[in-house]
Amino acid sequence: MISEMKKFIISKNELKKILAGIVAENIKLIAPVSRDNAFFLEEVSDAEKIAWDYSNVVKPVKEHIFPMREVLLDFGRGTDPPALDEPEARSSGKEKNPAGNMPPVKEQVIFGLRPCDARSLLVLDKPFLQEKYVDSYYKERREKTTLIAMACLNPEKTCLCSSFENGGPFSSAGSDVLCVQTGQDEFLVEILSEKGEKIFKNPSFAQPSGEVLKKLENLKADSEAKICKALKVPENLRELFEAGTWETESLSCIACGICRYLSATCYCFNITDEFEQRLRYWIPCSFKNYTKMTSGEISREKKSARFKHWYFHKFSYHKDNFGEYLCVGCGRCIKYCPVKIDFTEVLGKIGNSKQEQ
Amino acid sequence: MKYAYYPGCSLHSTSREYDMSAKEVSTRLGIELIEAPDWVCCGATPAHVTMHVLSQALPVKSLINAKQTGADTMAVCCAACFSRLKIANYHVLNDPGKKAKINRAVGAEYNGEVAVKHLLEILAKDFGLENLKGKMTAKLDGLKVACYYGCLLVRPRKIMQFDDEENPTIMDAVVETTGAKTVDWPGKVECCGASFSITKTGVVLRLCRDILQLASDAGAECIAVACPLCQSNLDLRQPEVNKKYDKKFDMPVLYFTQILGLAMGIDWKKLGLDKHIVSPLKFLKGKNIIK
Amino acid sequence: MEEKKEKNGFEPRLVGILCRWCSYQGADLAGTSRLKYEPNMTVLRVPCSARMSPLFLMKGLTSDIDGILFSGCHPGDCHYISGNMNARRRFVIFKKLLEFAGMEPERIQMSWCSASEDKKWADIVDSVTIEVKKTGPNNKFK
Amino acid sequence: MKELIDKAKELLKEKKVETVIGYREIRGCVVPAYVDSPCDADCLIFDKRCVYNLANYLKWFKNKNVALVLKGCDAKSINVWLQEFQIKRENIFIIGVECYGVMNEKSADAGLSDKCGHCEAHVPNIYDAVIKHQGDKKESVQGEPFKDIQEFEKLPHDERWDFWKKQFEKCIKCYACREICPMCYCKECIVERNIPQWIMSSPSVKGNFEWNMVRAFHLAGRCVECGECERACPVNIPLMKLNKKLIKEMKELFDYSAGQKEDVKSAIDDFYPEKDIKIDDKMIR
Amino acid sequence: MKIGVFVCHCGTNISAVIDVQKVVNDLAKMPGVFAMDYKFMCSDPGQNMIISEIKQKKLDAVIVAACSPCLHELTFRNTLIRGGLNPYMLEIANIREQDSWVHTDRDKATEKAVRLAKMAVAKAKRNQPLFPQEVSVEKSCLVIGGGIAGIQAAIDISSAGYQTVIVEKEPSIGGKMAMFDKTFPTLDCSACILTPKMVQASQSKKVKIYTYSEVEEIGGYVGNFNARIRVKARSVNMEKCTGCGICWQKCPVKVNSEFEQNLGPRKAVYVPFAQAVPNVPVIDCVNCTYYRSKRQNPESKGLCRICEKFCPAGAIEFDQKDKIIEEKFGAVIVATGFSAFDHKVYGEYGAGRYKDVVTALQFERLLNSSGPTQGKILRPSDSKEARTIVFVQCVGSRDESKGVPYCSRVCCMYTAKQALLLKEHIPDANAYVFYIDIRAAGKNYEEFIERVQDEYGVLYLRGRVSKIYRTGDGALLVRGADTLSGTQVEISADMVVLATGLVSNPETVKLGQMIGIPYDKNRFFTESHPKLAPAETQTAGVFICGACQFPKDIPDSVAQAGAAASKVLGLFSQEHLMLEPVLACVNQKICNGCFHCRAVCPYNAIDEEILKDKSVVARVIESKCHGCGNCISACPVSAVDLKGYTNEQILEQLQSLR
Repeated sequence: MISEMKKFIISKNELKKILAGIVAENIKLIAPVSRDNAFFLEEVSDAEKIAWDYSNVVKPVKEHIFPMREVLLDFGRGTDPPALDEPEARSSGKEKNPAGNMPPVKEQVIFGLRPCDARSLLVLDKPFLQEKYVDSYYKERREKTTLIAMACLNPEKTCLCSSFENGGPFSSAGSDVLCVQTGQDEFLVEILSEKGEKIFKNPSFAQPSGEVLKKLENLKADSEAKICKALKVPENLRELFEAGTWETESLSCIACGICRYLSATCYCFNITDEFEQRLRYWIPCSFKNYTKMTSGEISREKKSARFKHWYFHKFSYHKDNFGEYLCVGCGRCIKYCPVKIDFTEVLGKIGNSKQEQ
Repeated sequence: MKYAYYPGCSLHSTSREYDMSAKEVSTRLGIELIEAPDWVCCGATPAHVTMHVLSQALPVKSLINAKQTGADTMAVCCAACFSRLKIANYHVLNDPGKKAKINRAVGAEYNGEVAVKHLLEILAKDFGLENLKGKMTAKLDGLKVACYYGCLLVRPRKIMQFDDEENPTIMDAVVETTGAKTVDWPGKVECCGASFSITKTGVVLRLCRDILQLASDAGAECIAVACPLCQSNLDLRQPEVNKKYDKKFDMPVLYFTQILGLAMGIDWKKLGLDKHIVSPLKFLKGKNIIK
Repeated sequence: MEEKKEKNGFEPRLVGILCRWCSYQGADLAGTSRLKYEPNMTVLRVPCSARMSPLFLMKGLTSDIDGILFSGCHPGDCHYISGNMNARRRFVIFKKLLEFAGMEPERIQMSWCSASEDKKWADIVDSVTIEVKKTGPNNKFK
Repeated sequence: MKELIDKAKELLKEKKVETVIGYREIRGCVVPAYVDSPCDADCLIFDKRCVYNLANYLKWFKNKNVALVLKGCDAKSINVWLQEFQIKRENIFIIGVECYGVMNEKSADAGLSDKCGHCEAHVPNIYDAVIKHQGDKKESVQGEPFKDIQEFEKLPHDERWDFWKKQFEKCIKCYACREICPMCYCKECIVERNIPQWIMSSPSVKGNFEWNMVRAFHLAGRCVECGECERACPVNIPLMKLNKKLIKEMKELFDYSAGQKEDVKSAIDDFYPEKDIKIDDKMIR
Repeated sequence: MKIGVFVCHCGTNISAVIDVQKVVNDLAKMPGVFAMDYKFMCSDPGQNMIISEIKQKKLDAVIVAACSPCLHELTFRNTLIRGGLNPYMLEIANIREQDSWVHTDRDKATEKAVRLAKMAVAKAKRNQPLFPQEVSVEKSCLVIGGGIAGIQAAIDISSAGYQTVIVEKEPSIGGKMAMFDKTFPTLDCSACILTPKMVQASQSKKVKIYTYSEVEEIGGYVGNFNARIRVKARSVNMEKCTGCGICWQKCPVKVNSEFEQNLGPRKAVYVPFAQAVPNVPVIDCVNCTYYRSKRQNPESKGLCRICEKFCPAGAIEFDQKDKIIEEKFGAVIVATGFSAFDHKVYGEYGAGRYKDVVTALQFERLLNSSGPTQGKILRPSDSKEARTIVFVQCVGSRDESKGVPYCSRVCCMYTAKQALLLKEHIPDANAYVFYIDIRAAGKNYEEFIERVQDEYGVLYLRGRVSKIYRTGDGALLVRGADTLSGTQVEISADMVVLATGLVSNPETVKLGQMIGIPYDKNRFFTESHPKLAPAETQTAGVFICGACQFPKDIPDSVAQAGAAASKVLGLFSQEHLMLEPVLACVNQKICNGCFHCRAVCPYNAIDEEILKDKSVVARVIESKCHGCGNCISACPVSAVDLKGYTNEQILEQLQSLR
């Protein structure tokens, strides 16, 4: 645990200078960048390119810890290096990462992620870092990552992070540093872990005055007031497995992969061998081929079954295995669904259907 | 209808009548022939035997000067000049190597932009046979003409693209607009011996005898030509042919422009009809074409 | 392999997909008449130009091949009646699409070459090689 | 929208169709609606916000008889489906709706989407009933349909490549563009084939390039320009730019536009005798 | 999978340019590949070596890196069969025609050879054993063209007991040979040796002859062709007509006879020549007054009809219609012959303006006793006897500018024969022959030429004729050169005979595209291999013979006809036919039933099939499919695949070049 709560005020330029310092130390800085009026967490070389006025990035932060596409090991026989995106993928050198023969991952600092994303990593740590089955790839990236979260001043109408116990737009759970933009050029920074401390080495910054702390409370209250959506999972969800409403609710779903991929906490993946490499990459359970067995048999063939499975994994099976919902309320699945399905409403409808039986 | 006009050396000397009749007919038809300023000799047949580049540089020199007249086409009457100018243009347009050499010899940039046309092509294609017929005032329908093309006008076919090299008909069509009858005879493109007329006159006599024989066999009363060299061989050498082969040819050899002139009622002195060895005057009076 | 290429100038790796009845025989005839042409193109034999699905074009270009040539019979001479006509239509559409996406047009070519046109085949190979050499290596996906 | 609701009720009462698929409004935004019984047909609406191409839902209603509320551009998809023997005409009842432009969700000012700029199918060309348009019949601005494509074509090819490379880098292979497109009805998409593996399934620049090229090629002569794929893409890849390029080529080269008639061969399978193909012979040696 | 790569030296053809040892070493490095080389892989020891290696090393697939598959694919497939392997587990890398012969740079050629071999290995790894498909053979043969070649082929095939059908465009079979008077070098009368063959063909029960008819469409494949033949209406009932000839004696209309090369007349109802088979006349609808009047106003009864009145057998049927006959055949022999070069393009020979400048065929008709002048050699212009005749060789042959670069092979011989016959008809006539080179390369041909020059005093002048024109007295002045004496020659001749060359039949292109056989730039059909298979074409089951393959004389045509017939008999002797197993097959689990494949299939070899779950999918009709692969490129989900050239194999080949 860090020595004592460290809070201080910092101006935007100083913050940029620190970020530039991180890049100078040859640590990968990942920050929100604006592309075709959408925001993505991408590696940034100079601090100027960082976007500041964004509600949330499209792809959740799990993308940088549990990447969409990861080479587990390479069994090429010295033929031409296969065309890959990460040029240094092929380890010609001696040092190898613990799991396969891939090169070790670079240190990285993720700046500007939202508290809900930071919390999502806590949720993901449970399945990935269980004592019995530790995912070494995830573990290596997780340890080498420092999270600098930016508190949400105006959450969107699809956000529901406050319906979770350590949730909320200003929650500091999961992040190493929490910044709050208290003024036009004034940030209240709060160090929450040694990793965070390593970033902000010389605390020569001013301590927050009482008046700043009061402004913090007001911002926090306003922000929480803006959240209008709440999650209400019916307790007897398990009995409602056979409910007919699943059928009607799933009619307008087109079974694409958006809600699965953009959910901050969905972590299903597939492993294949391509071009003399073993690859791990995300795969959504909404696809028909997700449950395709070697015999060609597909267990969850009907769209409604696949639709229903997503709810049960998030709000029933995961709760039984790890004691919490597999959701942090980032609201991306509501915001980006092409046919605007809102899972809170669906859960509500499923809950009411019990009364009719 | 404005053309730069390239007379060539023979039209200013031995075959002046071709030049006179051509100018008369053209002005009467409204075709403006502006003599190309300080045109030079086209090199005729001897040049390309001695020095290839020279034989093409000479015509190009005249073509460049022709540009000053403002016309984009050069009109030519003499078959030899027509052939030399056309061949020079062909090499400039199709052979970059030769073009470079020619431009270096001439000392100016020429890319074959001036087109070369024979007076026959201008009358038949640009002016049009119908309009030509309209211009004919006196009908020469008693006259039987054998049109003699010679070789330089029609050959080599790939370059000249003048008419069918075996059986040309363009002069026949032009002459027929005057109402005269043209005979179909096999000697149209036979060789007349050209410049052997000076060195080996015997050859010219034998060849001209054949041509005259074929023409008279076909029932022709006179021969129409478009080349001063053919005219001089057939006309100048006709008495010697009669003497050597005791023939009694009396076949006047006229330029097609003279025949056109007669049909347009131009006075025969202006057409230079008195400059022929075999005088056509008696024959034409007989046909009461001229008084 | 990499350095060798750069050292003595870029040697493009080309693939020729030839229809068995016309173009392949034309290429053989070029052999029997001992014509000489560039050695960069490796020939792949398929029954008809219709067999060349444009997807081979895409898969070829994404696996470090610098240029692909489809060659079939002249219109009307196809051994399978209309194979070359369908192949042409698919090829033209896919080439316009790839060009739109930024692929250099010289990398994807099609030609008609009949069984007796050996000289034409040699010229095709030479000109394709020169063109691709001019456009440089296909490192779009490196 | 009374006329639409009456029509739906009439169809459901006479049991002509099992369900009517239309649009309804909940919590302020329009979603697809499934109406089984006449009583809850009142929720059906049609206005500027009804962007979905409901023909897409026929994928899950293949041999059931169904009524569909279809705009002009969506109805063209039915023509292509009939052309490719996917449904029987008598199974579906098309409630055609006269439409003068729908909203573009992604643009800030929610103006008309650019497909409506040059729309010439205000009234669908295939329907069983037509619902007249209430509001002002503002004739959509007849913009030059392919102006942006022509400008993009003028760019040098490496600039074009950089543009597309950046776009394809964003693609996360969620296949929303495939699932929302009515033309992608295949039982097993070519992406999921691994013997032979045409397209790398993992999201890499090469895999995404291959996927987008194949998807666009499969729409040559079939895409009816409903714009759904671009709307559904979470990372805003301008997919319609690729499709419009192909629509322009099919129009220019083969004078063929998708979804006009259902009994004609689709352009990619057909070929004309030499004379009227405008293929630039420079493309073939 | 164990693969054997056998690299051939082909003597020095390959090893001269390619470092074969390096190729073997590179290939041997690949996993599961055994490589070796040998001087002559296609020779018997070479093949036996392959067989022993297969057995010894238990190979699963064989790669032969040698010459083109078109040459030895079959030989090596048989080797595999003898070695106990499925013949389709063979792949051939063409490192001779497309590598060593066309490249000079040694290491680049070797590198290419390695690439070609690796590509073949990549394909072989995914080869499946294929079993040729058995198909029944229709035991009847279609012969297109009734000239000597067609007749000879039909006789040979029918004598072996198989049904044959001859389709001839003209009213009678006999072709161009029927027009000849005598044949060289034996000078036996052409009709005397042709007519027995024609009669033999017409009387044979196994030969059916359709004259005055054309083949409209041929579909199907070897062993199962189906042809549609249009028998044009002759307006004469074939059964009733006895050939008595009253009708064409009485017919008032006289027209130029094509058979007599427009030298003599024929009637509107006519038989081309006396010994015509079938000896049944044809009414020429264009010139017959009855049909002309019918065309003016269809309702009228029509004029003339004299032939109908006088016909004792009542065989004239004016309202006879064209008949369409559909028949199945196992093989097709194309014997459409040649046509004479149109000499009008030669301006220097008068461009057809002079009547007395005749073609060789016209002169042949003049010589012929049944010809228009009953064998007397008269000038067509004023029918006076021609005492001085000049023969001009190579008219429309060996002349690049007229688009006929080849030598027509037969003109020198028939000109010598015609000159000889002229001297026999008119002993004191003088004959001159302007020639470039005398081509007399057949049996007794050279001796025949010597005899014509010495015994009959025909004067051979080596040089070309520069001009022919009519002089005043009506004679033709022929001006040429005699290069041997170095002088110009002028001959005043009564008649000039142009030895016109042989060009292809005008319908070759249409027929070639209908059957699917290629033709070369001179529009002669292309044989499958110029030396080893002159009578076959690339399309299985279609054979060619006679002048339609290239100009040739009668002995060669008859020999080639025999060759074609023997190939057909070889085909008919098999009970079943082995069809190439390279066919498409549909993976019906993936097929969406969109039928893009059926839309592009040129042979509509795809039809519908309803699966258990009531979904409609495509199915390939194996017998109709030719294995072109069009459907595979058209299928969006590549549910169809072509055995032998599967998608996976081609992709693997592309990948092997990385």
